[in-house]
Amino acid sequence: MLTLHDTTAAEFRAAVEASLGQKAALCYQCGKCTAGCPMAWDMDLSPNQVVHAVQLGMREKALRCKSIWVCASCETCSTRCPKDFDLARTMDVLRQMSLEAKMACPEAHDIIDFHRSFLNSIRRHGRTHEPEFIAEYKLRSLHFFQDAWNAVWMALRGKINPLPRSISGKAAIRRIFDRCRER
Amino acid sequence: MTLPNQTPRSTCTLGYYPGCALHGTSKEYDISVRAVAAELGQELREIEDWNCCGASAGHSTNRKLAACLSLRNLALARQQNLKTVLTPCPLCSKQLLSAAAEVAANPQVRSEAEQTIEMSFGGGVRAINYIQYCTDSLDAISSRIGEGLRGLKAACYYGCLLTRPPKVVQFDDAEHPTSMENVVRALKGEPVEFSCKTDCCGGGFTQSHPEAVLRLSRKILENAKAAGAEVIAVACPMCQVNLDMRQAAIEKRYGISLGLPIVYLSQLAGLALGIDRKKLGLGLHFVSMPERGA
Amino acid sequence: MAEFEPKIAAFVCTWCTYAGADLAGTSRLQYASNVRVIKLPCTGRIDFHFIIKAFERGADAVLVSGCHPGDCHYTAGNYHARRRWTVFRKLLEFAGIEPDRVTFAWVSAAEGAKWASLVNEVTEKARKLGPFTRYQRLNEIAEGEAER
Amino acid sequence: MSRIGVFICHCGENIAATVDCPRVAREAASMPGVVHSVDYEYLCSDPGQSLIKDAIREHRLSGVVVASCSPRMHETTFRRAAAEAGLNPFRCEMANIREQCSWVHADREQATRKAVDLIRMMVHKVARNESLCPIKVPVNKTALVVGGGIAGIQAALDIANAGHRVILVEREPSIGGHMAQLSETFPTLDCSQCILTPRMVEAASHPNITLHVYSEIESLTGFIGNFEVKIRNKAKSVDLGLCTGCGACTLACPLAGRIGNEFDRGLGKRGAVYIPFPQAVPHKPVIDRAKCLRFQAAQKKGIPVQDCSVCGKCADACPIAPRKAIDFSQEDVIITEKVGAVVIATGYELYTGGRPRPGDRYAGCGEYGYDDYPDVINGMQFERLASASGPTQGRILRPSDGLEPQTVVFVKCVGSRDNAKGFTYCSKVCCMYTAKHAMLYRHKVHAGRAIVFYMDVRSPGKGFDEFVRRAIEDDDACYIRGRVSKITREGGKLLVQGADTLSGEQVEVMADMVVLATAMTARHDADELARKFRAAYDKDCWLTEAHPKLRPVESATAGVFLAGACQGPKDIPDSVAQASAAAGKVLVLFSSDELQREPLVARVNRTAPPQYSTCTGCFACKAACPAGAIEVEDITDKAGNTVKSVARVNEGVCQGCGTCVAACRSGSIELCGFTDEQVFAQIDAL
Amino acid sequence: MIDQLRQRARELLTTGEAACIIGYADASVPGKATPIVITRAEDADRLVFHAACCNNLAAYLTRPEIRKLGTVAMVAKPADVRAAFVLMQENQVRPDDVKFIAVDVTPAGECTLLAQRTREELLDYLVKNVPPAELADDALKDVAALEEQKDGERWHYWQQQFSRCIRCYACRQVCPLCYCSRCVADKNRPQWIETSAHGRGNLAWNITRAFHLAGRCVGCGECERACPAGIPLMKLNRKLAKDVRDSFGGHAAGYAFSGEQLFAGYSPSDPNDFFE
Repeated sequence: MLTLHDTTAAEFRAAVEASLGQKAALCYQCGKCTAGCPMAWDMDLSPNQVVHAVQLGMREKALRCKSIWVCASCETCSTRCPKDFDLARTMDVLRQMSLEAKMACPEAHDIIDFHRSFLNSIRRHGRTHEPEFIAEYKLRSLHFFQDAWNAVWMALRGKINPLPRSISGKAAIRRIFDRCRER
Repeated sequence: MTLPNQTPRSTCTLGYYPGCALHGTSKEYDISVRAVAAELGQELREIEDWNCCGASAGHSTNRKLAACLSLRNLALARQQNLKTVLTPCPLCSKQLLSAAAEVAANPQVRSEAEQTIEMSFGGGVRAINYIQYCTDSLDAISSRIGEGLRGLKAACYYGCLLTRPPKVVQFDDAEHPTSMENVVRALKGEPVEFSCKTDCCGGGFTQSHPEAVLRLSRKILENAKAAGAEVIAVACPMCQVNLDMRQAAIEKRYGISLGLPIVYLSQLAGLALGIDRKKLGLGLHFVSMPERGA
Repeated sequence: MAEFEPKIAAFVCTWCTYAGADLAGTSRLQYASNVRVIKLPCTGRIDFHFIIKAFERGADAVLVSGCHPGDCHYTAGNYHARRRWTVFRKLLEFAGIEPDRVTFAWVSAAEGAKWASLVNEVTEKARKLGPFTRYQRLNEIAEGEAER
Repeated sequence: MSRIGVFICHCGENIAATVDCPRVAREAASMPGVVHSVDYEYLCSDPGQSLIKDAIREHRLSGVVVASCSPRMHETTFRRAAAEAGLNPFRCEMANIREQCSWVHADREQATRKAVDLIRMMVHKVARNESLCPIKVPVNKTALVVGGGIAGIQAALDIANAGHRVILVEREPSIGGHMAQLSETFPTLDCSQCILTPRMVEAASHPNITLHVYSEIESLTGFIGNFEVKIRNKAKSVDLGLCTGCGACTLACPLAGRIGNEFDRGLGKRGAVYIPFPQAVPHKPVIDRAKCLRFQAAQKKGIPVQDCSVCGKCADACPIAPRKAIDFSQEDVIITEKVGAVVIATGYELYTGGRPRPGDRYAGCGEYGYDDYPDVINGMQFERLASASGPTQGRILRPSDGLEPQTVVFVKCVGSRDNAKGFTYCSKVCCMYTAKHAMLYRHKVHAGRAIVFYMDVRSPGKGFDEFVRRAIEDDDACYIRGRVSKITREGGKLLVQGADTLSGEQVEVMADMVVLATAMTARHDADELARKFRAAYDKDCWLTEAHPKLRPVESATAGVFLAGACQGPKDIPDSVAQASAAAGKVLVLFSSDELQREPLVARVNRTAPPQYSTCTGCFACKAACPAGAIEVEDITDKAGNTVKSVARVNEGVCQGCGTCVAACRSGSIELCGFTDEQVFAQIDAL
Repeated sequence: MIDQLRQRARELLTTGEAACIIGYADASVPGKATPIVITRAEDADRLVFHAACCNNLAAYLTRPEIRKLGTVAMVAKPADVRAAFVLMQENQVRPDDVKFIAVDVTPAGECTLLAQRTREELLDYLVKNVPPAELADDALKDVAALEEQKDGERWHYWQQQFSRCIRCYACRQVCPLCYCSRCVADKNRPQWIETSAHGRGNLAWNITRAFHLAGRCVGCGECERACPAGIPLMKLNRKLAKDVRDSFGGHAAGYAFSGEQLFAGYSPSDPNDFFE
């Protein structure tokens, strides 16, 4: 059951609005975001329901849902929203909160693992290095053989650099990572 | 909507931010962009020591990090006195633009970010995508092409981030863009209307959610095919990879046959300008583009 | 010492700016309380002597505001006013009166928010400039110290 | 020595909450000339007003300052009260300590000090107020009605039937407006034209109504009771006097059936010479010069059209002899009329549903494909399809291939309630006409499916909600709660991507036709028009009423009234009601031969004997006066020869802006109610 | 030259074209000249014209006693002609009531009698040959110099100047365009300008005088010459002349004898940049 008399709901909503820079109340639940969302078929909450969860401060629902991870950041919702509500950005905000709260939806671990591997690669070299982060991703996600052939094919055509090319400013990059991650 | 800056820039040197994809899995995009620039006598100066923009992984999990990574690239460009930076990858360019917008809008965010990246950024750097680049160089291009693409039927596919979010990228009509068609027309190709030109192909989910890619890319491929396209023209490495690398899987999964080459706008421009196919990396696609009778 | 609270005289037209100020009120927009509004039918009525008098009577800044060009209730009063101010403000500046002491603005009946921010802005400018004693005490100060 | 009374209003808590009213009253008591000072709960209330009246009598007050809300709110109220107590109303002034003090300042101390200052300034002013008596000006009892839609027709008829002359101006070739385009009307489903056309005819044939179709307003000058309007009769290229409306020319035109007909919203076709629609009033054709072969040829050659030999089939076909009714050489005519009152009933425009045209005030909903797919139409186009006199004789056939659509999707709120791409407001009528459309469609295509995407259903009004329920319950219209995101073409059909927010599901519909319930918008030139009439308009260019509640049909300019959708989205009954209300206001104005005007006018100060007038006769004032109220007065000596010429103000014409006063170097003109003495006094009290 | 001038004056009086001649005569002080009004042909020989003839004689056109005489002819330097034109524009003199004996001083300093007689001819002459003196580049140098300074410095400068003003109104008296029968400065109830020679009143008066002449001053310099306190009044006049020229399509006063007065009209395209 949804209880609105305590403050936790309001706090969550306020927190989201703070990092979003917009009021959740802007959304009048017309559903245009859901209507146009290319990933809605794979979501547990439809995009407008995600906003609704924020509006009513349903923290659990908003941070544990799969939808925020399935979102492809295609920006269709924000582009067509008649109220200029930035839902795509809201998804970013919720994803970050969800990770920080360790509430990320288990079903979405592949996507999250990929993000992690990808960022780690950048943290190390300043740029991504496919073989490395793909390998790390495969270890995390256990999808060892996915795209094995494609990888070989690409490698043959020199599309995959065997060795990482680090940038000279990689130390700076690492500091950027650390500063941005410290709470 | 009109394009921000219509003045042909082909003569002056242009900043260049290839991004990771163009240095790896999409190197043919890089190759062809450089080839075309060379043909047009346009110097591209790569931002020295640029870093990755963080891509979706960045903004999805840590907006501040994403902003700072892009801000560093901007600051470098400013230091190296590159006012306009050609950024072929739409995701990279969107990240640059939104980072610039964010710090411009909020001085406090800016000072924080500047401390984080240990550099200051006074603004004054503009990222342009590859279609803008072509549009600006149209005169130079059309003056150089003879038969061009000889009426090649191309479906112009923009994907998500070339036109979205409109407030940030401020490029063409978000729902009904036409600038890539104009370029293809100038290359003497024949753009075909199809309704999926701004749909999503699955973007960053190539690895992490292939199911989505299959499902979304299928609609685009089928739609373009039905519209009578011989090739799909793209200006985004992610779109290219999804539509190209996953095409076989899509045909298999849904029992359809497509065989649609997915080529970069830069490659089409190269062909139209009569540059050799090899120099354009046209051999580097899963679905290769057939030679057309010379 | 408490922050200096400037006294500001505003000469506004009934139809646009005064109505806009009312709108700011009905919308409960909060703004600085330093402005004293003198309501006139039209900016065309505003004689440059009003501004001189206001300074003589201790105003630290003056605000002149009316309908946007083309929207004058009397069709052209604001145009006539604008032509006069174009030159008069330069004369004041030439005489050594800081331009920021006199502000001109178009505020329509619908621009309550603009009025609110305008008042704040004018008040801020006046605060920065400090009291206009230089003018107010003209008669007392012997020539020579006129410049304090 | 003046005896001034100061009255401070608490306005309940509105003022008292932030302004210390008793303290203000105490401080006011010590101001120069103040003999009486009190604060009170509600001064505008009856006891409040009596309080003032009694004080005036008891203390023999020579001036009154009421410190309360904005004078724009209650100045008339308190001046009337003062008058009732025998004080000249113009000796009563208001200090605005609510809108411009208590409501905008939180700090009690500051607000209170400001209130005291504002009152002191008014006290100083009032001490110098004079008794003024109202000016009487004659009323010209002819009304101008701009716009020949249902609102204009209604207003014109009401005024004309009361026995007054009406000049009705319509920009199109026929009166009737949007209502003439509608098929049936909600909630009764009676035929729109059946109820409208009789009124159109009545208006056109009414002895008191002068009708100008295909005409526009050039300018309006003057003031209440005494306006002068210039009307441009656009060249119709047809002599309406001779023309019998037989229509032979329209058939003869080589372009007949080749030009999209505005009346049918492009679904029907017309020629270059055309009668807009069968029931048009007047039932006479006009030549569309932008399209006519002859005019175009003449323009290309740069010769006068009468010397051009191209085409001319319409003239050949015209049976009128000896002189043809077709008159190529006709030119625009400007006519001038004197009127006492104006009713603006210029109506609205309908957002097409597509991308914006240059100069439009919105971004438009490109994702719905209105510009790209012929089978995506807007509500007005559906009305034309459903209309028995429409291009399809009332059969619902889709534009692309003329087939009967089996599935029709209706999308509500297209452009309405859309901050991003359209307009923030609700267009008010779409919910009802969409229900009507679904109903009509189901009545005409029994097997058809009507699917309506909605956000809310707004149906307040007599029988309105019942009507919507009927569409849903009896006529099986399928209502889906959600907006549509995009419409694309798949094969011969339209793929509508929507959502059902109640289930959180995406919804896809393969439709044969899509009807967009697009927003009602202000006319594209509404702002320009408003300026011509000195009427105010809001951010969306709807004309604004003098007071949202108490003066709903009056514009900001005295004598100019508003009727119908020019003031905001309205349905037919609302428009008609407002039109009659506006007519009523006009009739009140016409009920007396002269009206009293506030005597706040300019006055050239004249010291007797006149030859010593301080006016130098430079007539800067005359050139500066926007109203043209300054006249030249020659002052003669006994012998009768002119000594000097000085300025004189025509009180009837003067609008009281005071521009002349500031233009006068010798300070020889005063503006009553805003004299230099009064303003200086206010400044002194700063 | 002087003989031609006297000759012209004589014929104007004898033919009755003019009831009187406003001109210059030698003053009691050697080398100085003084205005003179003659009504008899034989007095024409008293007329002189040389470098010392500085007064702007247009000032006399609006004097009641002169008006009484009817049609007048005036010895007019370009500035005087321009002033007369402004007076015509402002309905102060009927164009036909004024005849011109137009004179000019060549760059070489030689006095000449102009052939032009009608106002049309003279207007044409002015437009072609006589650029507005008050707008000459070197004349505007000191204005520019003062504009360069800080507000405080300008304020200080003008206070020192105005503080010397004794409110004798000589500037007003000699100005051909200060023709008001009752100047605002003399208006009480309400008092517009403090009359005592104090800082406030002096500032108010000098600003008023300058602004009332904006777009009208013909730059004859009489005010400054007449000022016993030596206040650089022309600096104010030139400043305004410059601003008017720059703001309103190059307007200069006295180059038209009919049409709308600058500050009685407006243009929708007037400067708007200083409005918020």
